[in-house]
Amino acid sequence: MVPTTSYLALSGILFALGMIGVLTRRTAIMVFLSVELMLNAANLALVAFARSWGDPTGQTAVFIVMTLAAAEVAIGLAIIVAIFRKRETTNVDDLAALKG
Amino acid sequence: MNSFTDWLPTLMIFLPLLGSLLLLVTPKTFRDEVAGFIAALTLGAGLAIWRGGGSELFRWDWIPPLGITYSVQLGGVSLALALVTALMSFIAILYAARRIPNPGPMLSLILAMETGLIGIFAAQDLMLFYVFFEDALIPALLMLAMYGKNGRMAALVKFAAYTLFGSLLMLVSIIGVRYLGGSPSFAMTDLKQHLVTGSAQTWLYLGFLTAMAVKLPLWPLHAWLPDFHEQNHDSGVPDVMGTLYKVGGYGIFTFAVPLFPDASLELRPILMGLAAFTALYAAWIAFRQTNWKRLLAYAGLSHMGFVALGVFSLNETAVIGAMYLLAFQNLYTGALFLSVGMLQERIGSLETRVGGVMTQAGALGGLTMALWFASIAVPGLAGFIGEFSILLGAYQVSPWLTFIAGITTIAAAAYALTAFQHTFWQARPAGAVTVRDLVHTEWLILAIPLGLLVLFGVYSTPALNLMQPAVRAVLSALGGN
Amino acid sequence: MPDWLATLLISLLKAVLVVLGLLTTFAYMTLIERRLLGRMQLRPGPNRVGPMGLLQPAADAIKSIFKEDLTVTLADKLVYTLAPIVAIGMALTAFGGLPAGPAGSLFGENPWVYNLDTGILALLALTSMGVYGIFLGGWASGSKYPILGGLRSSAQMISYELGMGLSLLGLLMIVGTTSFHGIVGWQAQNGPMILFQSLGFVLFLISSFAETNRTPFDLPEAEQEIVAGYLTEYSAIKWALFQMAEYVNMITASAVMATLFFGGWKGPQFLNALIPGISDWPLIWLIVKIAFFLFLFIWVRATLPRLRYDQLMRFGWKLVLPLALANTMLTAAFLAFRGSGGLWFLGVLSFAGVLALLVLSDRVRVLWNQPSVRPEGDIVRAGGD
Amino acid sequence: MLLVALGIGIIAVLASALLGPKKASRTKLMAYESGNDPERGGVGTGQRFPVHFYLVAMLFIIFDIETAFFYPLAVAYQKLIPFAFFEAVTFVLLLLVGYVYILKKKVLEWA
Amino acid sequence: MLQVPEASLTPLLPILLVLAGAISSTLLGFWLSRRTLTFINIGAVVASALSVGWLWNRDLSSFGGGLRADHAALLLGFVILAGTLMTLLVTLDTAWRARVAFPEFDAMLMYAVTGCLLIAFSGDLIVMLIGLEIMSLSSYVLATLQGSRRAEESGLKYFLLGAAGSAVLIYGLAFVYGATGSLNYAVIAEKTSTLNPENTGILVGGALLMLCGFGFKVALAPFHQWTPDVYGGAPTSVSLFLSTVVKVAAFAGMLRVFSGALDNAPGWHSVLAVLIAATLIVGNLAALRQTNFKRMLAYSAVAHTGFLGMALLGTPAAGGAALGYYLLVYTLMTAAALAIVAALQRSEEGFSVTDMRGLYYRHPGYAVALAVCLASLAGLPPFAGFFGKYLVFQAAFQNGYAWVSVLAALTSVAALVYYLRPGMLMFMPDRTPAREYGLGQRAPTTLAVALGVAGVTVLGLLPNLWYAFVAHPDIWAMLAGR
Repeated sequence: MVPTTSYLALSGILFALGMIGVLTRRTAIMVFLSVELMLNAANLALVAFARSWGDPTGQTAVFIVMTLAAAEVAIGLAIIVAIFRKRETTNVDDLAALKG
Repeated sequence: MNSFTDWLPTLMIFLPLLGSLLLLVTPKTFRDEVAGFIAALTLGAGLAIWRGGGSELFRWDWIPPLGITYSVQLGGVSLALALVTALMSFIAILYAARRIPNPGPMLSLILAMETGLIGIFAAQDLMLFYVFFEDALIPALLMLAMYGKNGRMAALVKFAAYTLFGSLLMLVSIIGVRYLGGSPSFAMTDLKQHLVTGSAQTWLYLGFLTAMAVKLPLWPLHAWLPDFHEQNHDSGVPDVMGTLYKVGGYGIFTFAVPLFPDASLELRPILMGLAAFTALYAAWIAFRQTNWKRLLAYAGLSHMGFVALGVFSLNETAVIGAMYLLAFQNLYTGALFLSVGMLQERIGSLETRVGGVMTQAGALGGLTMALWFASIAVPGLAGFIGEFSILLGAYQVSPWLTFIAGITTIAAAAYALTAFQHTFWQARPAGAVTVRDLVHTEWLILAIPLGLLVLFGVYSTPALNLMQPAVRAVLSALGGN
Repeated sequence: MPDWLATLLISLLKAVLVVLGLLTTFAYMTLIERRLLGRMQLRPGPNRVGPMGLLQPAADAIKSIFKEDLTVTLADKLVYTLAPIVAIGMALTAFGGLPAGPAGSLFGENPWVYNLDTGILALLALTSMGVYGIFLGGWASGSKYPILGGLRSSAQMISYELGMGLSLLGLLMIVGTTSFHGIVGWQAQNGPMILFQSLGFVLFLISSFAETNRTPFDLPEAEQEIVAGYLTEYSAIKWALFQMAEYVNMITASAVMATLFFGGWKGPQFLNALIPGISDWPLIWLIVKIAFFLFLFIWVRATLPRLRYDQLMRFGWKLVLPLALANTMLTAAFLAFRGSGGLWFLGVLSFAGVLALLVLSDRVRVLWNQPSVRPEGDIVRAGGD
Repeated sequence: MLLVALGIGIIAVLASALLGPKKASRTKLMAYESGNDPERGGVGTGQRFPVHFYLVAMLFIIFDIETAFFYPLAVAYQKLIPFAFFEAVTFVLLLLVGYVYILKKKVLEWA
Repeated sequence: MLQVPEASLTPLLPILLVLAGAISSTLLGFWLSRRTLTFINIGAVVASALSVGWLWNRDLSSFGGGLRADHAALLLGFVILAGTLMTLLVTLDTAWRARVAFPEFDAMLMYAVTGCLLIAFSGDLIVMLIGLEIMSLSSYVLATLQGSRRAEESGLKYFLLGAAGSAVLIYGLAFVYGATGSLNYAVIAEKTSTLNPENTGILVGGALLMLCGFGFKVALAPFHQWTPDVYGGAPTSVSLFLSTVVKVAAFAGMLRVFSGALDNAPGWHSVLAVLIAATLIVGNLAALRQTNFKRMLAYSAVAHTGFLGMALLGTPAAGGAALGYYLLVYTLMTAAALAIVAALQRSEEGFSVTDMRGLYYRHPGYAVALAVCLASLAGLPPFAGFFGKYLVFQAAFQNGYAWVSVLAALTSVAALVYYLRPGMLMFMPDRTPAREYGLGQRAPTTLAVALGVAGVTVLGLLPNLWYAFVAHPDIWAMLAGR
């Protein structure tokens, strides 16, 4: 039986990767994917904790989080597509209409 | 507790505010009359209180969960100052009504500000004091904004920033005073029971002092004053209110000293030094001014230096003198501002270098000169009693500083007389406009303050009787000295 | 030899067995299909290679291996190669969870490769992974038609996946477990599920046709519209792998239907009266049922014309999805309020539903047959075709 | 199982890669476009897909999640009667709101 | 283990009413005009506010404590509803000009409000999370809905940062769960006091992560970068909504989680103090440089985040009361100010500060109202903003964060300056032609503004009208439930 800590380590790595992605990637899609990665890291942690405490609350939480992730995907894609169809870029740096 | 006299202070405070709101709906035709009437009524209420020998403490729990009370009392010093405020507001309204083209907003602002000022003097609760303190600010700002000159924005920002900087620190220390002292409420009566002790007191005192030093004003924090006066409307009406708004001395006397006795004793030398320096420095600057308003501003600053000196010295005579001076300098400084306004109306400039006005407008010149004499503390006028007793008292505390301050009186004579002489005597430049002399209300506007100055200059007992017990009460808390 | 190693090896062995079995089935499936179609269309069909063309599949296999394997210049090499592997991998894996007989009936081993409590979920998950194969394949080909084909087929598959998933809910409510064994066991006691969930079954059947891209839903390969869809740029073995995946999916679908609705690997119970224990013979029953469904697939292919794309989508979204939901709620309501009554009445209701659909088919058709609005301007054209 | 399955695929691909002939030519490696030279399209060249596919994808996500929610309820259903029934009804009703909305929005019209 | 949860819907009444409004505008939008829908929604909001009043003092809870209609929830809910009402009133006038006048707008608005209320009523991290996400997702849509270039960009920025924020928050949530083994506030609260070291470590980590996540939502520096762009880029009525209702809800969440569940968890107080200090400095100083009034308000919203956050530094009793009071006041004054901007602006950029010169002589009513709002925002008595500031200063001061109070005092001098400039410009007479939308003065907006100004003034003169409700200490002692 794999100890909880290793799960946590993994989820920590995932989260870190996601964070780095959010901070460094410039195209909206990639940032977005990194966010999803972070969410999954959170899910992993939740499941691991749920197992170590041996109660299902954590798993239900995962369920909810998955839903949230899906909803975020839907809305995020909608926004990104909307922008992408207007102009060819989704590079965050190119969105310069609001500087000041 | 429900007798009419207990309500008088409240009435006196809020009557002007009601008036100013009333003015918003009154038709233009008799707006001036309404304003004057309200102001007169307020003054009447004040006099009624005086006849009743001051009012009892009126207390009502305003915000129980916060321990903020509405407790007001007009008696002693506060009553004197309130009376002067009411009077000067009345006079300001008189002049504004005839001088300013569309006086509507100005009149209501004057009244609104009067509420704030009287409130400041009447408040016996720190939070209440703070509230009124800030209330008075808003009309002052609006006057400057609506009637000021081109450079007003800078002046506004300076003025407001200085005031707020001080008062917010004061707010923090007000909170501190209550919670470190563990008082149930912000009412002075409670706070005096639970004094903060130790070094905390000093810090709180400093916080409090910043606000008051801005409003005194005291030397490093005075920079807003000249701009404020210079940018205000030429008629000098806002300046009158501005002068009345210099409540720092009073604040320190009524709140700071009783609440921070040790700290005020501890810091006394430094503060007296600052005060004396302010007095001298201001006089020196005033000497080099060529603009009447700036001149008056610095003159006022110099007087405030005196007041501060008196208050900080914590000596009975000096404090009484300080309060006396504080009250009456409002009269003559205000009146002088108005006279400058009249001058400007006639010759269209605030220069102190136009000559020969005296030849054509004798009355204006004469009255102005008399007021100047009051300002430079010529014996027989109210100013003298104030300054003299300040010096007298302060001398017992620290002779040297007193000596420095003493020099100021001479400097004052210098700047006042030169400026006056340049403007009123000397040769009239060729082709200058002819100057009308005073006309109907203007006489009153200048004569009433002068009359009072003379009256209290020679027969100062009633005022002294009014102030002495209050001052004694405050200072006794310090164990005298 | 430690027994974890033993179990590992054994399951590996079984896996290989299953895979080989599936592949042979696929190989001959192609042959059988072509022959049957030939018969149905009054033509011989392939009969050259070997007796009755029995060696045809081998020939095909060898050819497809030795054929040149093109990779279009614009293609994304890695994904292009990966796509068919994913497709076939998922297809094969999906099958492994299905039990083919009672525990220990396969030479003392269990006739299934892996056994999950969440069998159905796993199966659905794996089959839907197949979409990746198709979409990636289309996308990576770096050419127009494959992309369109890939998009279309993925859109189609995900759309019908909903119907598929929802149509099983009623069944799950009745059985109360998602493990195939549980379901098979339940059916052994209470009779095959088709009796109670005929509506669900119909929906599932339709959905699985769409899922496996078979006629009448074989839009991805609609030659006259988009050449060979996502397969356009594929050749040789990769192409063959896709084909393989499709057929394996068919087999799996048949097996699933057999397991979920027709009692799985158990035979009909009443036969036990004649020959005791016949219904527990391993493999036989499952294979029979699978064969039947495969025949059904072919039969339908020979019978029905292909839908238009917009009709297909509307059919999925406007008919299958709501019906599946309705079926679910029907079952739910029944279970909630049946009191102590048996399930047979639910069966009647459900069957009545099917009949109603058939009777009202003309009314129902308008839902999906024609677009209910004329496209005004910016309404996006179907699938870019 | 998964290993084996994937193994098969990989082996097959490798086999053909080894055994199959390699006679590439430009035309042969050109994307199929009924014989014309291919224009832009395909990987990375930013070909636009009809937005309808995005819509389908999003709808799928939403409804699939809903299915995912329904499965546990279905499995536990008989233990939670009648509470579960009302749960299901509420759930489906809320779902129908969305369904009706997309229906009226003509999202489901592939015309 | 499968026990049927007790699902009484009574405590959810306010939420359900709002949700009904949302659904109705989703569906009826195909048949009714958007204006009618807005009126329906206004009705729903008012009804929900009434139901809040009805639930008062009943202290119901549902779903095993997952949803609790206790006093705190009701108070916060009332604030949220007030903000919503003003938003709806404003949109009645400005939605057309902002090109967002379609049913989805109202629907999304109401969904967002549903989420906000869920947060306020949450008794459990999951419910809080759901509410938070409903709120955020709808707000992303709201910010984008206009379809203009600016709106879309602001929407994208908002979405990306917000999503990242939620991710961090959820990760923190996972850790809190890991440390305490429960998601229920009450259980967490009781567990936090008795923890073994490594669990404490996990808890602190989780708390800090959640702090960052909430930091994104309420725009605490350094997580505030999206705020000015979004508030500045979205349609003004939306900015109004985001900067009042959404922020209130986010603070409600923080109040529940930090002052409630994690109150005796170590570590986060000091970090929060630092964040707040940063926010105060950044927000105020940045606002000083703004030339566009709308952007300035955006930055002032950031600055106010700092002030509001100070309440969380206080003890739950003092801090909760302070926050409860300040949030309402903040909503009223910000909403009123932005309502005036929305009414008078020519384009969605709002107008520059210099354009406001002489406003008093063109729109005396709005000018005076705006002046009142600005004075209140600047914290000048006798307007309610002053007591709000006072309360939070006091809360922080009492709990030993005097330095934050002093810093706040100093920064609010800067604040005064940037509120003062427009406030005074309005009263400076000028001869140049008007630069704002002439026909802006419409009844509903005026009503909203009147609400705001009246509220600010009355609450300033008699704070007890509202403070008496929020001041009760044991309201906030039971934030986490028992």
